[in-house]
Amino acid sequence: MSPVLIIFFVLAGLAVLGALNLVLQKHPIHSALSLIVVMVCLAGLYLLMGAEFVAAVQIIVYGGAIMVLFIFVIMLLNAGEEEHTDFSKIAKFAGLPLALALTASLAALVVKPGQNVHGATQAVIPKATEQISTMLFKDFVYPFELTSFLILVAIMGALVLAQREKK
Amino acid sequence: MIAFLQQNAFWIITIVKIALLLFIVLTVNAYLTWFERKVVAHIQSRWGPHRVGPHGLLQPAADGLKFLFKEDPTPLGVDKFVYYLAPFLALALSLTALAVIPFGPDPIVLFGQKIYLWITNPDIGLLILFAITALSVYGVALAGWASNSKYSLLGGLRSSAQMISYELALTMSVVGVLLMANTFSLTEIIEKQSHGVGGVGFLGWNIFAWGKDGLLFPQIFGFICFFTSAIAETNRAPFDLPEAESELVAGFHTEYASFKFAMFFIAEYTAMITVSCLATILFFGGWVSIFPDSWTITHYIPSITLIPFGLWVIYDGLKYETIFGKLVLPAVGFAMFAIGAVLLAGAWIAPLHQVNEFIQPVFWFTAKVFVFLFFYVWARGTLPRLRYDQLMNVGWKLLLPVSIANVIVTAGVILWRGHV
Amino acid sequence: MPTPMLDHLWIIPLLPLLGAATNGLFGKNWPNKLVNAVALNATGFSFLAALEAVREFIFVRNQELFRKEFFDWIVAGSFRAGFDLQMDQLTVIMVLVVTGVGFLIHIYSTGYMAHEGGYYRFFSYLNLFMFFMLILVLAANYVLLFVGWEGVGLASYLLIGFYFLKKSASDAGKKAFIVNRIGDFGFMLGMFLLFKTFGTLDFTQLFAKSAPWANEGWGVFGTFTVACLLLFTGACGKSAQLPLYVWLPDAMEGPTPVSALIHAATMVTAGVYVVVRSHVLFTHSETALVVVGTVGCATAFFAATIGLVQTDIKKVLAYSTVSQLGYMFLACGVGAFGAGIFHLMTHAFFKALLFLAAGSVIHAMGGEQDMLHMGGLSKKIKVTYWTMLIATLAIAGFPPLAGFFSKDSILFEAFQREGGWHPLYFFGLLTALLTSFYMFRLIFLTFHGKQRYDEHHVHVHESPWSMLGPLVVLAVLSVIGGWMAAPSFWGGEDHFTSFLSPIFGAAHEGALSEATAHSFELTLAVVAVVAALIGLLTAFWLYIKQPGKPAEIAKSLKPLYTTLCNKYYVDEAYGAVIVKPLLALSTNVLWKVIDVEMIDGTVNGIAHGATATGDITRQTQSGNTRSYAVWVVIGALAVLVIIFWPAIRAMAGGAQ
Amino acid sequence: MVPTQYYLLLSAILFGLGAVAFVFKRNIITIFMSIELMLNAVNLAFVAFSQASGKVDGQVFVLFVIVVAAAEAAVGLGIIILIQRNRQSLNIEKVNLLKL
Repeated sequence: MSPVLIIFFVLAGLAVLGALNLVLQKHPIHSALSLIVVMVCLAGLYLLMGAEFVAAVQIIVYGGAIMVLFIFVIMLLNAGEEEHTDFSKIAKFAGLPLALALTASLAALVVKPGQNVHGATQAVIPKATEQISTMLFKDFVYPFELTSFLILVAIMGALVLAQREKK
Repeated sequence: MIAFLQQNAFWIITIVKIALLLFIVLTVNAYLTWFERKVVAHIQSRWGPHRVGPHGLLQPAADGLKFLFKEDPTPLGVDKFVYYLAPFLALALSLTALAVIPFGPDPIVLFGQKIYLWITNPDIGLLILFAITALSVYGVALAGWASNSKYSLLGGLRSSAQMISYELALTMSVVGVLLMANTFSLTEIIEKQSHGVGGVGFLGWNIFAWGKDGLLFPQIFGFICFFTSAIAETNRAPFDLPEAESELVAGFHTEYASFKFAMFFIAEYTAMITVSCLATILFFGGWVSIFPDSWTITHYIPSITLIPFGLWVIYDGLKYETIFGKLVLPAVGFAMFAIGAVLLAGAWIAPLHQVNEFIQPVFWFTAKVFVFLFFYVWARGTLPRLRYDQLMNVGWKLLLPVSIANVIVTAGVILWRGHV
Repeated sequence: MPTPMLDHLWIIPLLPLLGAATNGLFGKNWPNKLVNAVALNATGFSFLAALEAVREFIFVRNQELFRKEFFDWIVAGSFRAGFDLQMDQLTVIMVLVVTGVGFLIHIYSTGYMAHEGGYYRFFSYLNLFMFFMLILVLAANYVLLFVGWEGVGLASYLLIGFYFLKKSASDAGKKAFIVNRIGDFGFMLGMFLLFKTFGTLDFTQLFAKSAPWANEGWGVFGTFTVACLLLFTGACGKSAQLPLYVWLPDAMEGPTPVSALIHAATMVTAGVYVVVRSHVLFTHSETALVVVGTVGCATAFFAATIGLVQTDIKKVLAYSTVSQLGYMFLACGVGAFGAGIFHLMTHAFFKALLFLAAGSVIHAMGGEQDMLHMGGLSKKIKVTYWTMLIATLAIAGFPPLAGFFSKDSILFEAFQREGGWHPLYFFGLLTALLTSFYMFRLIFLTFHGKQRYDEHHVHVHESPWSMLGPLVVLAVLSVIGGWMAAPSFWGGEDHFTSFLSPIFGAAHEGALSEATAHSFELTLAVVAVVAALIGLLTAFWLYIKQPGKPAEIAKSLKPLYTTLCNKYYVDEAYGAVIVKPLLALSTNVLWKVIDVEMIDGTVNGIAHGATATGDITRQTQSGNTRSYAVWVVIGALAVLVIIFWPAIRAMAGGAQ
Repeated sequence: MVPTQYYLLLSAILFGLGAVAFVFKRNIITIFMSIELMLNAVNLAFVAFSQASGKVDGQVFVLFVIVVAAAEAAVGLGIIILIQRNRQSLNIEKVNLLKL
């Protein structure tokens, strides 16, 4: 068992635990924290795969911005424990089995039986960050610019939504 | 046994380095508090601490003890887990940040092992630093939320909003440097700055940006934006709204006492140090010396500065009131003087020359960091705290646009100079 | 040589359309001046464009047929109906008449309609009419022509019912529309037959294909005969021939300029145009020609007789229009298409003039239309009087005015075509007599004799020059309009026919030799003039010398008189025979049974079904987002299964 | 090296857990978080594929996904704030005006 594999299993285990916790916790803050754990673990996995840049962005944007935003909103709205209502019968009875079925089928599909599980995978991509940047600013330049527009729109939308209309 | 050591040398060395670094940083933190109190006191024409030890030099130790032995109450109705998690988070993150900071270029060679002056030197050091800074919001925010108290909550809200806002400016202001350095690795960034035009060291720094590539766009604006938003990131005056004592008692750590409070404390000061280091590395050429390499004297400046300083300490000690001071200070002073003299001898003795070579960059690095730390304290001593809306205005309407403009101009200049 | 205008022939019809759209959409709150500007510019420039196009056609292309396909409109299998416009001698005349007279009448209308409501509406419709009329005359295939055909129908409907608050007006509009539909139905059938036979509806191809076919003699009902008769039905509808003329008199409910433009000068001549346009087909069928001729002649006489007793100034003109149209068909019937077109043109001039003058009179009388309440106006409104007099002389066929030449040539052709006995000719002659009689009756009743209206209520005033200007222009045209076709004995030569000859070719060469032809023509002309004179004198005698006479005559011939007054009870007959049963059928069967029971029933049934289904299915729409979430999950699962079905099967296989 | 399947499996599990949370949580914010979780799972798959294929396209797409997620968070949280303001509740089952 190579150290890399060990690290992988540790991180993966943490991630799954975090995800589970996200489901099980009653209070949004705790869910948020567990989600942060998941994200950090994923960042670690990215590092493990040699996707340093993505890892950093993952933490900076997801961990540092989005989740902070979530927590901020939770604090702002002072959201308490979630009430345990069960108005939706279908969710109450069929929800869990269906979701689990989805998980199972996904898992079954990604791990194809009969195929060599220890299949050779690429080593770390050299100079990934540089490649990403060239790709972003050459091949994907228009989508990239479009995303900036998207962000702009999102900002405006958030402003319009969240500000109290002045009397 | 030896074999084992040989095999796992890397791990062992790393662990030792970490321990050492922790020790140093914590000590520096402690004395930073002393320094801060002294400076602020003198700014306000007071004496500051001077009872515990000569010039109150043992004050930090006393404070430490106090922190340890104070009662540690946990308020009612707090969210226990988060309440305890917050300080750890804050401290851990701020200490982790130090791991990627390089303090000097050349390694010490011990037992055939090269020991570099950094714990790790990843290619994306800067990104990692920012990642950690980004995460460090949680400590404050969670603390504020978990304490189940209005003041804390407000403090937490403020800090999270503030940190998110200034993170943008912080990141953008650095992009200029990145454009010129073409890398995320801190050591490489420093290396890129070490070629001042005509061998004049400081011209090569990004703040002047007059390196071997000719004059690029000096990052003065970048630096100003960076340092301002860095102060805000570390919740220091004049941006210390999260702990604005006049409005929120003590903000997010109102409900924390004794050691948990100490953790926030240490975290804050460590963050200061990190930021100062970062400023040094990014804009002031890290360990690059001011003077041209060609001069012999350049290599001996640390030693040379040590000698008069030592002499001054001796003089100061001799006219100190307490017996203790009369004894200790001259001794310390003499030690300094002696070391300085011996090292200076290195000009004629080869191995000592090596030592000088080794010390010099570290000296410059620490010197610059010290300047920034002083700046922190100075700002705190002089500037009034901003109002919240002012804070937001500065962050969004001033720093962010300026830093973006800085990026654009820098990029333009680089393109124009054709050093892409 | 470049022919820019021809290459962009579509501009000519487009301009009025733009005018119509602009006025119709935005004109509501515009000042009249602005509306005028739009409408007049639209038509005026269209006229100029037409002139330029004609110039290019004559001098650049040396009168060879110009034809251009601008874009495909309908393409289905072998069938193609494109937006194809063409320009040949016939089109030249039509386009010039339409745009020219149309423009004049637009100018006139600005004065006439000045105080009417719905000013913008009126001009919008008028422009619309111009557009469709131009499409009609420029079209290069029957389908596009039919578009224009229907379009002018629509425009005329809108304009007849312009005062839609007046019931009689809106009724008249409907009547016109419906009667036209009957004709249009025939027209469509004709087109279908033609397409079935020749596989195309494009003029050039169609005529080329039909040329080699054998002629169908008298009494033979072959393809050509049937097709032509069907087309002629349409023409009857549009051009108000027996038995479909009934709508035209009622159409006088519309504003007078409309009557002048649509129901005298242009639209009603569309029928003639179509017949002439498809003369190649008609000449193939003896029977069709005879029918056309007979119907035309009959209508001419018939309408004239009715015209004798009308007292409404516009009605008189309406019937005279009908009878003149009869003349044109008569000409076509005897194969003198050129003459027909010639009369069409001259008639456009003097009949438009008559209507406009009548309009001016009505305007002067403050809306009074009954001639019996007029009289002695000649002093008061000189310009109108003189212009109208000229027009009357023209229509009555006094040399050297336009009417004389055209009518004379028709009669001559008629005479010369038929061997042996000459019923058509004689009826034509008789009609000419009647025409001049009732026209001068109109003149005398209106302008001479003692005034029969109340000075104090009506104060007569000459119309503004915006109305008189067109009158003068048209007067000039109706004087000189005929000279281009001055018959040879007159010393002139027939430019007109020679100009049209490329189209009709040797459609009709005289059965007589040149010399005899001359003498004949001369004598016939003299006879015609004499007839006209008789009519004039009779009118003079009856209405100036002894104003009491007419009443006595009417009394003595009571039955005849009443019949005439009631227009032979045609409307009543139609009402009894067609309208009533139809109404009964529609109300009792179509409406009460089919529409209400079946159609509405079905529709409502479907609606109720939908509601019921909704009631059931909306249970899923619980409004609870978590349920929706579950649905999403189900969907995702389904997608997975569908996409990876092979893999799943493989797995299942692998399991066993 | 870690085989790609492991990563994919992990991502599948995370996604599934995200779905479970999506169905089971009542608090709008938490549901929103579960969506983020699913996005993260997808990202993981992306990166894993990119590493397996030795091309960085996957990572680029991850960046795009992150950007979109950020935008989505901004707007979504705005909406959530509105909901809380208007209905004084974050329980998604009480936000059911869409019902017929």
